[in-house]
Amino acid sequence: MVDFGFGLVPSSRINLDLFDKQKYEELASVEPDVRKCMSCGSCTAVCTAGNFVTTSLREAIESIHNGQPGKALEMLGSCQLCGKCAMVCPRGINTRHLILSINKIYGKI
Amino acid sequence: MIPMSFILAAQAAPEVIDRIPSGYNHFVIPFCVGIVFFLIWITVGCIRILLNIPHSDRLRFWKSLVSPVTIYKNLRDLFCDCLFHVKIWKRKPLLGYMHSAIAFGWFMLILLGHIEVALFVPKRLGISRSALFYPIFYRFFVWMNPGHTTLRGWVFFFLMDFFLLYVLSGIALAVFKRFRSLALGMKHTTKPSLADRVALYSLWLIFPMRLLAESFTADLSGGSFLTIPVNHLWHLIFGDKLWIMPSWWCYSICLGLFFAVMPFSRYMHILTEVLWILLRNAGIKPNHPRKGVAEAEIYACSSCGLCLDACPMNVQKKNLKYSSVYFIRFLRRHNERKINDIADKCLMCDKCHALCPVGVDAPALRRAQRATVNESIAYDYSYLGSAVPVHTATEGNAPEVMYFAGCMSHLTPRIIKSVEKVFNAAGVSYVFADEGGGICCGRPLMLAGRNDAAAKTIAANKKMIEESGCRTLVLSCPICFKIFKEEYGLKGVNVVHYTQYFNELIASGRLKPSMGRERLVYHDPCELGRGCNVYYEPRAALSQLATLVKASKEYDESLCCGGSLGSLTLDTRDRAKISETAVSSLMVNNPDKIVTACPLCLKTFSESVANSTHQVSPVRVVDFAEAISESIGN
Amino acid sequence: MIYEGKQKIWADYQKEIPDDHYFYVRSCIRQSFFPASEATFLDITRNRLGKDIFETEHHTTCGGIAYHSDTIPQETVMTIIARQFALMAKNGYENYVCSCITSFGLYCETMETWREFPELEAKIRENLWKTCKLDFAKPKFLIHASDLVYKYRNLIAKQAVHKLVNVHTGQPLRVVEHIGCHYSKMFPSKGVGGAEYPYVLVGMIEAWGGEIVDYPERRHCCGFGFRQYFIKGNRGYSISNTHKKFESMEPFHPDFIITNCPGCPYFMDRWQYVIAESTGKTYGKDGHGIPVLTYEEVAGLVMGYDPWDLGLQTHQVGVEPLLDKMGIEYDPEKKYLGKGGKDIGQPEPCICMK
Amino acid sequence: MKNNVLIVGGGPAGLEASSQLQRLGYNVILIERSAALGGHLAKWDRLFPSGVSAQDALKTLLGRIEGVKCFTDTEVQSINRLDKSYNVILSNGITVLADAVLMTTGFDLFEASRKEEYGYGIYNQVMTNADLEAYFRNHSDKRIDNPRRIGFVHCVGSRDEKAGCRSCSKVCCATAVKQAIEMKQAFPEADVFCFYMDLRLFGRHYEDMYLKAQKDYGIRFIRGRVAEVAENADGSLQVKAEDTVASKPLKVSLDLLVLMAGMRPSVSGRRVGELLEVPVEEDGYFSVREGIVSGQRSPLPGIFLAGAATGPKTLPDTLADARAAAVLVDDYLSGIFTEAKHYKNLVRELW
Repeated sequence: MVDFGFGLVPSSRINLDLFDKQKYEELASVEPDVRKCMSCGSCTAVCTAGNFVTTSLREAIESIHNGQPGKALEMLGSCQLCGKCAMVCPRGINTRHLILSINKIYGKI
Repeated sequence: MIPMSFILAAQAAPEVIDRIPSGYNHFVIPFCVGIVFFLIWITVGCIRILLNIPHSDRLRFWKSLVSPVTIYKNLRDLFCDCLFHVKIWKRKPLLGYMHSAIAFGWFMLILLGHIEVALFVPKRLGISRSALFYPIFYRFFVWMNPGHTTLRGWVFFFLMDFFLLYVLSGIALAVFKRFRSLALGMKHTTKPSLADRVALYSLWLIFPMRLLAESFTADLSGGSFLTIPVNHLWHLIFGDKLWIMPSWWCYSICLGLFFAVMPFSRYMHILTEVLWILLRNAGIKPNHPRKGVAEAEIYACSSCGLCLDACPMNVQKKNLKYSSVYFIRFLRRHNERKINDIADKCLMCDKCHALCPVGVDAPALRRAQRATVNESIAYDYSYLGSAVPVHTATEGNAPEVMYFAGCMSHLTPRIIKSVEKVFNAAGVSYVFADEGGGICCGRPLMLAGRNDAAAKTIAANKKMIEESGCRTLVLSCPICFKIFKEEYGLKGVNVVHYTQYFNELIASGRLKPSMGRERLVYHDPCELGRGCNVYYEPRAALSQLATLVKASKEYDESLCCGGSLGSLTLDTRDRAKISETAVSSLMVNNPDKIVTACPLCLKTFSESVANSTHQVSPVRVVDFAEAISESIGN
Repeated sequence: MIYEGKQKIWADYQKEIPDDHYFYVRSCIRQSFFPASEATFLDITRNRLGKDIFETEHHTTCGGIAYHSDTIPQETVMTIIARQFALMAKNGYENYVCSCITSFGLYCETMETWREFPELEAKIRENLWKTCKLDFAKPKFLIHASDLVYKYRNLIAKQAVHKLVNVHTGQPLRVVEHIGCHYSKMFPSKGVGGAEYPYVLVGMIEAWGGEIVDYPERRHCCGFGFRQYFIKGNRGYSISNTHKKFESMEPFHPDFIITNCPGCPYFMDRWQYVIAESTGKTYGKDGHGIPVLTYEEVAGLVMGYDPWDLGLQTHQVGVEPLLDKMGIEYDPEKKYLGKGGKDIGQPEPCICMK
Repeated sequence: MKNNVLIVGGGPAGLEASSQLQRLGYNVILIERSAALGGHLAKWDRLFPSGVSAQDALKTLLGRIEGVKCFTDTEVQSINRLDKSYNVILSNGITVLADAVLMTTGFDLFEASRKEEYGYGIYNQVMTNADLEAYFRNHSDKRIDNPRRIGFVHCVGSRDEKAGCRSCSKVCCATAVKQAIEMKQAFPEADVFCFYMDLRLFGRHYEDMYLKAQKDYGIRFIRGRVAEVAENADGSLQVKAEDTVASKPLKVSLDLLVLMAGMRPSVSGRRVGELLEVPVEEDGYFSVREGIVSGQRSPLPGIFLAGAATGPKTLPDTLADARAAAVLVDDYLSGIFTEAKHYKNLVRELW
């Protein structure tokens, strides 16, 4: 192979065709609240860990929908389960269990 | 205590003669099979449990058995918990009577039976001589020497009949309870499993059978106020043809059946409880939801169902299945899916633990269960070091107290404002540890069974506190309070909840609240009351500024607000139902305000009251600090 | 795909193209990379179709590359353009035909800007007089050279020696048409067929017997993008765009690509080589690439020009498989012989691409 | 003497206003350009948010217009303003002397093929909200063959200056959510995506419908306008948008794409408006005398407006508007109109 000093840049595009429906349904069966997010961002705004590192439950849910669960796991690694997000969620999403469930289901190797 | 003179008299003239010289009859076989199976089972079980306990804990256990303090504690607990069921007595006297009648009565029947054998036919207690069954069927094997009955014999006859009647009264209540539980003060009862049913019905039958058998033989082997009249009654009905053998067979079968199914039924608790009390008093904590101590604990559960009424989730019938009794039942059955479901649903309010007659700590088992699933979840807390604020004080000029608000208090700024106002009014020099937002205390992680991760946040916070040089740490959140007190191991730092601290400020005169005309009701937050045993201080402080009225459930009976972080899966609607119930419990005496001392309760109650469609003018929900700060003016 | 739906849109986007007397301006890039294309165009127009097409050596670049690389002020560019237009008028023409899409887009943009801001036009008029002493003029018709070939597609078809048909199977060749972004994306009404479903190249392919491939990324840029190529550090971005197009068209197995822009054939041709050599991936059959041709080259092949006279040897992707399919005879020996049999040298052989 | 009221347009607004005015004792003449009454409602299957049958709703409306003189297949040929009234010649040859004219000319659905990039009429698998309603009614459409992935594009021809419509069409978000749910009911295995810019679910129960769509039907809402549609080799659609919440471009393959065509001012209504010289605003809808306090009066005395003629409205809004217009017509005819001597002064003061 020839090195030209430049090469293909990985695409930043979300490909919804890569969405893993089976895993998502597994997640939705243990925590149906994952479907309820309307991306308001309240969880991100109050996040204790978010004060110090980039993290967002809203974005994690979004990433799973967008077929990028790795990004979600990375984001939720800093979560301390303090529950502030559960308190502020206008849709009453059971955020802590959702976070644990995402970790359990998508963290499986 | 048996007077010496009676013993001597016995030796002089035989009062009791072996009716059956071999000391054996085929009818004892069912009983023997049952009891042998049971004894093997329980011996193997005990050995297994002890083997599964970590070595250090096992050492601790042996030591505790010889330490005078634990010996006393063990004896007291065994008597109070196993035989007399004092805890049930306290809550529901009739239910207490029922349990103690069966437990204590039966215990006494067995004890007295053996004493009787020891006194009258001591040879039958030898190992080779049918010691296994002879004391049980004593009344079958002996013949009373008529005219030689001594006072001693009469006393035994009386006592045996008395305790039999005592047990029978308990059984009668139990049967009645099965059909009309509410009369005995239980709204909900456990659904018995098949083994439970078999054991239950055989238990119910044992004592009537015993009465039948003993009353049939009462004219041969003697009896007292119960068996003799019944014997006469049988003679009146059946003439001289009494069904002696069938009745003893039945009695034996019932006993045998009961012991055979006991290991698979809730009645296993009768003996496991002893082991559990010993282990508990030795201070050994479970580190696995099913192995070691936990095994003793789950088999010590009597499935009495008191936790059903205690559980705040019982406001909805569908959630009854998440009560501790079922959790333990599924732990016994190794039903992994259901175990996890129940473990995750619990609010961890600890009420079932507080009220459990045998002190089974189901919430701790749930945490252990959660740990089996959640402990392995990956995390990255590398940011903690830089996240924790630094409050370094030079020697000698450290502020009086450090105030740690915690995550939740940041969502209820009125608590923080009030706490600061009180500090300022009392002239307390303080440093606000997490003013710009700190990290979590770690308790929510522990509640989710993630102890490793919790240890990381604990270490980070601990470092901050120790470096600050403050000697007193004041917390406004009971969730934080519990973990700071129990897990942080802060040496030389006085960890207090603000209810305690403010009460002290009032007591020492640094804070002078003015008495108002309002009527307040105080809600005991789970983590503060049952969790840390703080009941007195908040009430003492509040009574300095208003009239305290009672809630329908208070102190360790207090109801969870429904907002608890303990539950991982309970959804908002179910939580709202719990909140409603808790609010109505607080509102029974129509207070002007509900006072709580936990940000989570505050938020939950505030929302519940605001969303309530029933109340015309919603009651105000205030925080303890708010109530204090309002009473000290501006 | 509903063909009638497309026809309806094509009907909405027709532009008036004059029949004769054209002023022709060349393309900087095409003159360098595909010089035979412009020569063929002039030859076809003048000699095969008998039209009057005039060109002058006095015209310059339109300034487009500098403009799109943000290195030249707009007024300067407009003055350069005004000078080109003035040259046309000076030579007595009013139909302006340009070879370059960048120029075409820039002319459209400039004329629109003048229409919207007459004061700017007045200023340019003044600049032009000050700098060149030329009278300001605007073309009556602004035409891209491909518009002209489109207009004469049927006349060319009549003179066709070869059709865009696989002579071995009788099936029409599958052709990807790629329109330069600046042809109609900025002003859909200025291009034949509009921006979403441009017809200019489709018309030629249909007239010459081929079949158009409609692949998802057909609207996507070839990857040139001016700055993205000029700075080496950005070339990864340029090639990634091209890669995206090829990945998208691959399942349709096109026989060749027809383009009407200077940059597109160049980049789609050369980047295929780079992709092949750096990742091993080729998009044609059996390790070949997909030939990328200009519309003049395609017209030339159809009309029976010798492939080497059309400059097809200057392409990185070999065109031989295509020539074989079309049944065009060629002498492999003469591939690298220039005018008068002069050896023009051979490129280094490729590792991954045939 | 009974006053004549001419109502132009036999959609829901026209029907409701007719019945109200008839009940108030006026001589109502209702004309409808097409062959049947009911307007767009007649073509719809079910109505948001509760999913009631559109045909039942229409039946109820039609059931109330007894006594109204209805002329279908009839257009306005010419109009002359007399002293107080309007002399209207209809295409069926009848002349009406109308004391008041109510324009309930409604809306046209945006012509989805104008958004060329969505390929309506070009790609096999692209349809509109109206096509889908027709499918729900007839259960047949060759574009729908057990689709596994379905997309809904909100705001097609709405909030789009290039499509000539800057404003929101008000009903498409709720319709999209309703139709998405219905598609999910019809094809439970399908994945359904809604591409929106803002979800405007303002009405009562609309938010519940949205929640239900997410929670019970697993419909995915993606914030971002579809920008480009193309066909894959297998005939499925490749749809490109930006997920503006994630700030990333996005693509997805779909088997069916439903375009939520928005509301445009009715072309034929505009023609009648021109005859009457009723002024229109920049958005193409008729101007009202005063938007807030009497939104059903045109600037011309005796000419009233109701329903989508004055901008996009939901069905309940339209009906309420029609009732309000009836009251204003009555107000005018029983007040200003009867004062023969002072008519002009009164109009000046009170209109």
